[in-house]
Amino acid sequence: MADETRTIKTDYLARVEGEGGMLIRLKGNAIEEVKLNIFEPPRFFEAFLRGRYFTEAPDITARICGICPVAYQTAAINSMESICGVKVEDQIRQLRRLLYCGEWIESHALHIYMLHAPDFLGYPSAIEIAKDAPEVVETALRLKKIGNHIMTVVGGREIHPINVKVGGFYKAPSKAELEAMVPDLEWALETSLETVKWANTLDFPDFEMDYEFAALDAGGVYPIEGGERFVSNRGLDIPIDEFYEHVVEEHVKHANALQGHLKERGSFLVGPLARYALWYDLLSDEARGAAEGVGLGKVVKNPFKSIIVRSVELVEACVEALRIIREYEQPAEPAIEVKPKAGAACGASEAPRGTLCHRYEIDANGIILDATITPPTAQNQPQIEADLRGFVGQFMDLPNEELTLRCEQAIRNYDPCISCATHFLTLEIERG
Amino acid sequence: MRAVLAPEALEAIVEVLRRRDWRVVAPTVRDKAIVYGEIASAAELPVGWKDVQAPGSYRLERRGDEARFGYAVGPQSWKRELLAPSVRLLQIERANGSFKVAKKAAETARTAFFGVRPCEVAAIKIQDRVLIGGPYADEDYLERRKNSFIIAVNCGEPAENCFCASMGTGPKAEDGYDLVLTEILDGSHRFLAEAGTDEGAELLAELPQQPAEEADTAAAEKVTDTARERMGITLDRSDVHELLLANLEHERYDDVAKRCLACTNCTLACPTCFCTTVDDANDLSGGAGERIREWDSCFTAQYSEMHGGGTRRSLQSRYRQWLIHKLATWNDQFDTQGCVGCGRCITWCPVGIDIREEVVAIRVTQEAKS
Amino acid sequence: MADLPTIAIWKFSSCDGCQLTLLDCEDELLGILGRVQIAYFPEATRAEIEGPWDVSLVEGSVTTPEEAERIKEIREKSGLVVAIGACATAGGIQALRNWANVKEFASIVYAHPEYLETLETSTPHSDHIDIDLELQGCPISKAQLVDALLAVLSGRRPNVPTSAVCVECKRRQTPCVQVLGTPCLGPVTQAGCGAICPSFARGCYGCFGPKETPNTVSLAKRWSEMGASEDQLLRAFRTFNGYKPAFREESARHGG
Amino acid sequence: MAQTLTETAGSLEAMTPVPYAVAAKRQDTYDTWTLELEPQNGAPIVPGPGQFNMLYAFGVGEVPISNAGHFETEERLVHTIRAVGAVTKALCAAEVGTVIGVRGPFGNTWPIEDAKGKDVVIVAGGIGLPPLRPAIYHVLKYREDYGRFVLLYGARTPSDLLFLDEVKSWQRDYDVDLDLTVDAGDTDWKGKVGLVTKLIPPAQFDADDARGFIVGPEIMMKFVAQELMNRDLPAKSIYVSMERTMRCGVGLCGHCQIGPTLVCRDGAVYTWDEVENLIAVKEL
Ligand SMILES: Cc1cc2nc3c(=O)[nH]c(=O)nc-3n(C[C@H](O)[C@H](O)[C@H](O)COP(=O)(O)OP(=O)(O)OC[C@H]3O[C@@H](n4cnc5c(N)ncnc54)[C@H](O)[C@@H]3O)c2cc1C
Ligand code: SF4
Ligand code: SF4
Ligand code: SF4
Repeated sequence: MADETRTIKTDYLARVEGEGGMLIRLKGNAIEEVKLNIFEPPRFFEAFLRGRYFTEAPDITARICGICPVAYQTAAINSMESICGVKVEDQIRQLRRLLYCGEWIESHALHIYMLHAPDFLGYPSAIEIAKDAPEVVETALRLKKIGNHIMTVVGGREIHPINVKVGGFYKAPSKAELEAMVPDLEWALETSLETVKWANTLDFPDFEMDYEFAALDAGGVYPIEGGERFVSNRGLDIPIDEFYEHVVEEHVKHANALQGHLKERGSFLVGPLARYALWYDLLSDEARGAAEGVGLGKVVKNPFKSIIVRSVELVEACVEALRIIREYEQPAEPAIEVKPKAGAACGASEAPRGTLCHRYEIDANGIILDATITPPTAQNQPQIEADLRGFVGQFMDLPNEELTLRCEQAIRNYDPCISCATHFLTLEIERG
Repeated sequence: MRAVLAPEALEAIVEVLRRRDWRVVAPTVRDKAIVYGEIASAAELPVGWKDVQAPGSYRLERRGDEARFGYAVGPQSWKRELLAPSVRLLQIERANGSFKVAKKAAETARTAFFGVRPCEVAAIKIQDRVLIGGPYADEDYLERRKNSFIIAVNCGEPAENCFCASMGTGPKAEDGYDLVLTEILDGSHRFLAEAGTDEGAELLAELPQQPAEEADTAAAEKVTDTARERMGITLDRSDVHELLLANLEHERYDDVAKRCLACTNCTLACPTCFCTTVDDANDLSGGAGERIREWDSCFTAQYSEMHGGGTRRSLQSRYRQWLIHKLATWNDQFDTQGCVGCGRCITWCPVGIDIREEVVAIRVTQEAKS
Repeated sequence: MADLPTIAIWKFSSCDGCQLTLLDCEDELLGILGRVQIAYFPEATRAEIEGPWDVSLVEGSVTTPEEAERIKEIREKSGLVVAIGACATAGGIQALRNWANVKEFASIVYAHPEYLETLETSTPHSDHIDIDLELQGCPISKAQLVDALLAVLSGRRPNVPTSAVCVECKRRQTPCVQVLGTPCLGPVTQAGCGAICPSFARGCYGCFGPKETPNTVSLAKRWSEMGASEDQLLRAFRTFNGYKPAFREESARHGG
Repeated sequence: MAQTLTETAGSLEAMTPVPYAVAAKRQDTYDTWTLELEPQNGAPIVPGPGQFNMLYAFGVGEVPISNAGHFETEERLVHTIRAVGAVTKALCAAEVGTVIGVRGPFGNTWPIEDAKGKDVVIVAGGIGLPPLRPAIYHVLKYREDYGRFVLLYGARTPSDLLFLDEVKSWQRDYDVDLDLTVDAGDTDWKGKVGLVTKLIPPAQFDADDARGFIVGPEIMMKFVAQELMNRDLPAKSIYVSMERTMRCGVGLCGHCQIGPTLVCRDGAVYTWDEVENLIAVKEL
């Protein structure tokens, strides 16, 4: 037994977005190799963004990921508006946040109930859950639909919304259109509160990691549609423009994605666990109350419990959506005109999976000269591998099949978005 | 019955109609254009707006007065209320080995069309002829039509692309309405109102009014006369039937095919074009089917598709189908003209193709030949 | 259960948005699951049923040697192959590489391009195999997807219009934005989305790809008259469906 | 105004399919089936010769199909359908007992009364025979009222020829000048090979006093009509049945226009003189 070589392997990870696999090689009790393979083919977004017009970035980068297009659109817009030196009025910003809440609701509901829950409940997928407990899937679908509906009303459609532009929106929804969503959102809020309780009843392996949590600092509100600084619990606190001076990326052989590290300390974690740990105090009363209600604590270090944290964020997104609708006044103009200005800047937003950073350089005619995009999954990838190492080290005794499942689950904890992960870049970093 | 109304009386029209459970649909400004929509008050009319139209172009501008109807026709027509863009014709359910057909519940909302232009009144009459005047009638259209009330407004301000005078359909409505208004802006802003039906007279009787003097009638007459003169005759329809049928393979169709996008806008904006398609669909359980009827257009390839290929594949043939139908074969088919000269197909063509110019181009070579 | 037709959902180079469309059919999903067996759908399930499959939905374009092989296998083992989305039917946004040097592209993005295995081009599946049905769109329309599945299951012809976006624009009674002054690709773009962009006061940007017989030359001429530059025209036609012949040819007319 | 509208309006019933059950079914060729349909409730539709019905396959769609049976006595509707697309495939796949929807009868008829006392020349191509069958039945039933009866039938291949046994029995029992041909024969085919137009020059009929009925692809009808005219049969005496896409069948949807005419309402039967110039125009 001692020197026997075991391979824990999943060729094609299911219930994650994009194409990846996992390989863990053990020799006796020693871990020889842990790899999150990313074979999602590269699509070269950063390369073909060069030469495009700056206003096209939100529409083009949306196509990096069908699950979190709003995250891409918003990060691109934040960057472009920063370069061109414009600040949109609060009403527009709130509308963006509302759109983004829609994406959070959709994405979190999908992940909690349909991608992650099957692991805990012992099913291959929500399809099988639907046979035994259709109400669970129906709840998920209804929540998802409400999130999608927000994106449709504000953004035009749920996948690759069309209404988002540098400077604002093409058309601002009327107050009545938004108010029509209130009853659904109230239901969604109730249901998210239940979701937190339900998630808390799941069975979690006893496993904790000591993470460096990183997320945007949105200046007094829970970070969603943007933030001026990038901060961590270990003292990272930088303006977003300095993102690439601290996050370095490496191209490893087993991944068509680049892995992000903090220059200072190595792997770090972005996403719900990080946002929650850093900004717990900024959560709404409802969301905090829900967390307290299940005794969640202010910091969650067990990645398997991310499903509870995601549920808390689901509550937060519903509360925020309702608040924004309540306070909404249709802006006189849906957008301000943005004239291109030569320059470069970073822009970021909090995708459901974590901080997403874009950096563009454009010329005076608005032509993109350079683009760099760092999605959350790329930042988390080294941490996912670290989790796997830690997890396998602790649960080595499990039979192969169960260990494989558990390792897959450990990856799904992150709701990794592999399509996203395959696009980001290095050029500047190497230079820097 | 005839009377003079002050501009404020328009509010009374809306009030009375709504009190009697009519849904009032009227021109109103939305999305930078004058569209037709339900209104709750006459204040929602495009007060003081005019439209500046050119082939493929439409802009709203302020007029500088308080005219309620100081614009011509916009992107929509009353077809949207009568021959609705999409209608579920049938709901079909399987029932023990057979099936049951439930017709769509007929539209019951009684709708008053407030602000129907003479060319549009003419267009409705044409669609009546086509859709309910033959041996078979379109039930949905008939229901909606029965539930409609028409308040026409004669034209004083034709747009650049209007040619109703050429087509004999305007700028003054002769019949086909319940009530007709003429807006008079010569110093004292007022409306001459004339009832066309008993229902129209009933409505008029309820409105605050002054008796119509001869001067009012003359002023109203002048409004439409001036409009007619301004338009002139830009499409000679006397011989257009023969002209087009004698030139089915005219080279002008090659020329227009270079410009035409086959986008269908002209046909769908046109108040008389009536082509529809049906889609049969079924549901997930396999137990129910439905039949949806939607606006269609002779400009699409699928319109004329048969198994093994389409009848009209080239853009030439599609434009020709439309042109000859509008101005010639419509008369053969329905014994009524197909075009009312509203100009929508010209304004709302994204590349500004002008039906009048195409006819002229064909006519020119014809004249050269003969 | 065993008799239900099997459906496999395949991913190639893509953003996953089109397969997500299936999960976004919230009202219909459970109904669909009652009519078919999901044989392969990694985005949603670990479970797998071996081929042959009655229907394969393929998302994404072909950008690697492995993908070029895999689609042939899928074709062999599938009754019907339905290509979904702009990537699968036109090469997608990533087909922008087809006008560039891929090695250069790779070196812009990756420190070690030699680790990558990628083709010079991003191509639609129809360049590799026979396709039974194409649903255009970036992303595809939910309604079209459900309709197509139902049609396939019941032997009906899918209601996929090949006409212009304008048809839907007019049916929903949106005043034409192009006539109001905003350039719009609707007249050359295939219907299916429901004419979303014009209803948001925005010109269509062609995400559903070319319609049948698209007169791009005439539309481009009109855009120029409206003030569009050659660059703008090139980019307009060379985006999500830029590699579809009609758009490809038009973009070439404006340089590049 | 509303009242006057109701008074002038035409029939409203034409748009609702009536359920008919498949009472019998026969496969005619590899891709063609004949269905006999019985009404599920109410009196049966009795279409005239040359008329068509709109047949609806549940949840799949609706298509125009000609009446192919006896039209006077028959209780059942008879339709012969070639499976070419989704709806025709679904109809052809309908088993005995399956209920399908029927609207009709629509369109005009072959001028069988007008042809009385005259020679009748019928020329059919492939699936063009069924729409002519009601007219054929009529002439056969009242055989003595008509002069010569020439039936010329061609198909692409021998396996495309419909109702061959029945056709031959007509020849045997009713004094029909029958001539058959196929575009391409096979080893078993002993008959003529070539286009159906070739059968016209030798046919025996009195051009001054004859009626010609033709059904087939448009191009075939064109050449056949030409040949008949070459035999001095006037264009006014030649009848053809036209085919266009149809959605409603009753002149409301616009699809079946050919220039000045609507096929569903004014046809499908036309004199050659009415359509010759229209067909001559490409893509009209
Ligand atoms: C008056 C008339 C009588 C007919 N009689 C017969 C007959 O007796 N037997 C027979 O087998 N066929 C007949 N046809 C042809 C038959 O209607 C078509 O084969 C059928 O419509 C094809 O539909 P599909 O859905 O099977 O094929 P698809 O190719 O899937 O049809 C596509 C669509 O195009 C339309 N379409 C396609 N081809 C035609 C066509 N030729 N005519 C009209 N619409 C078409 C259909 O409405 C359908 O929705 C007749 C056609 C007409 C107009
Ligand atoms: S053809 Fe043109 S001008 Fe004539 S009625 Fe139609 S849209 Fe108006
Ligand atoms: S807005 Fe665009 S899609 Fe709509 S009708 Fe105009 S050109 Fe066509
Ligand atoms: S209008 Fe055009 S760009 Fe917009 S969603 Fe539709 S097809 Fe796509």
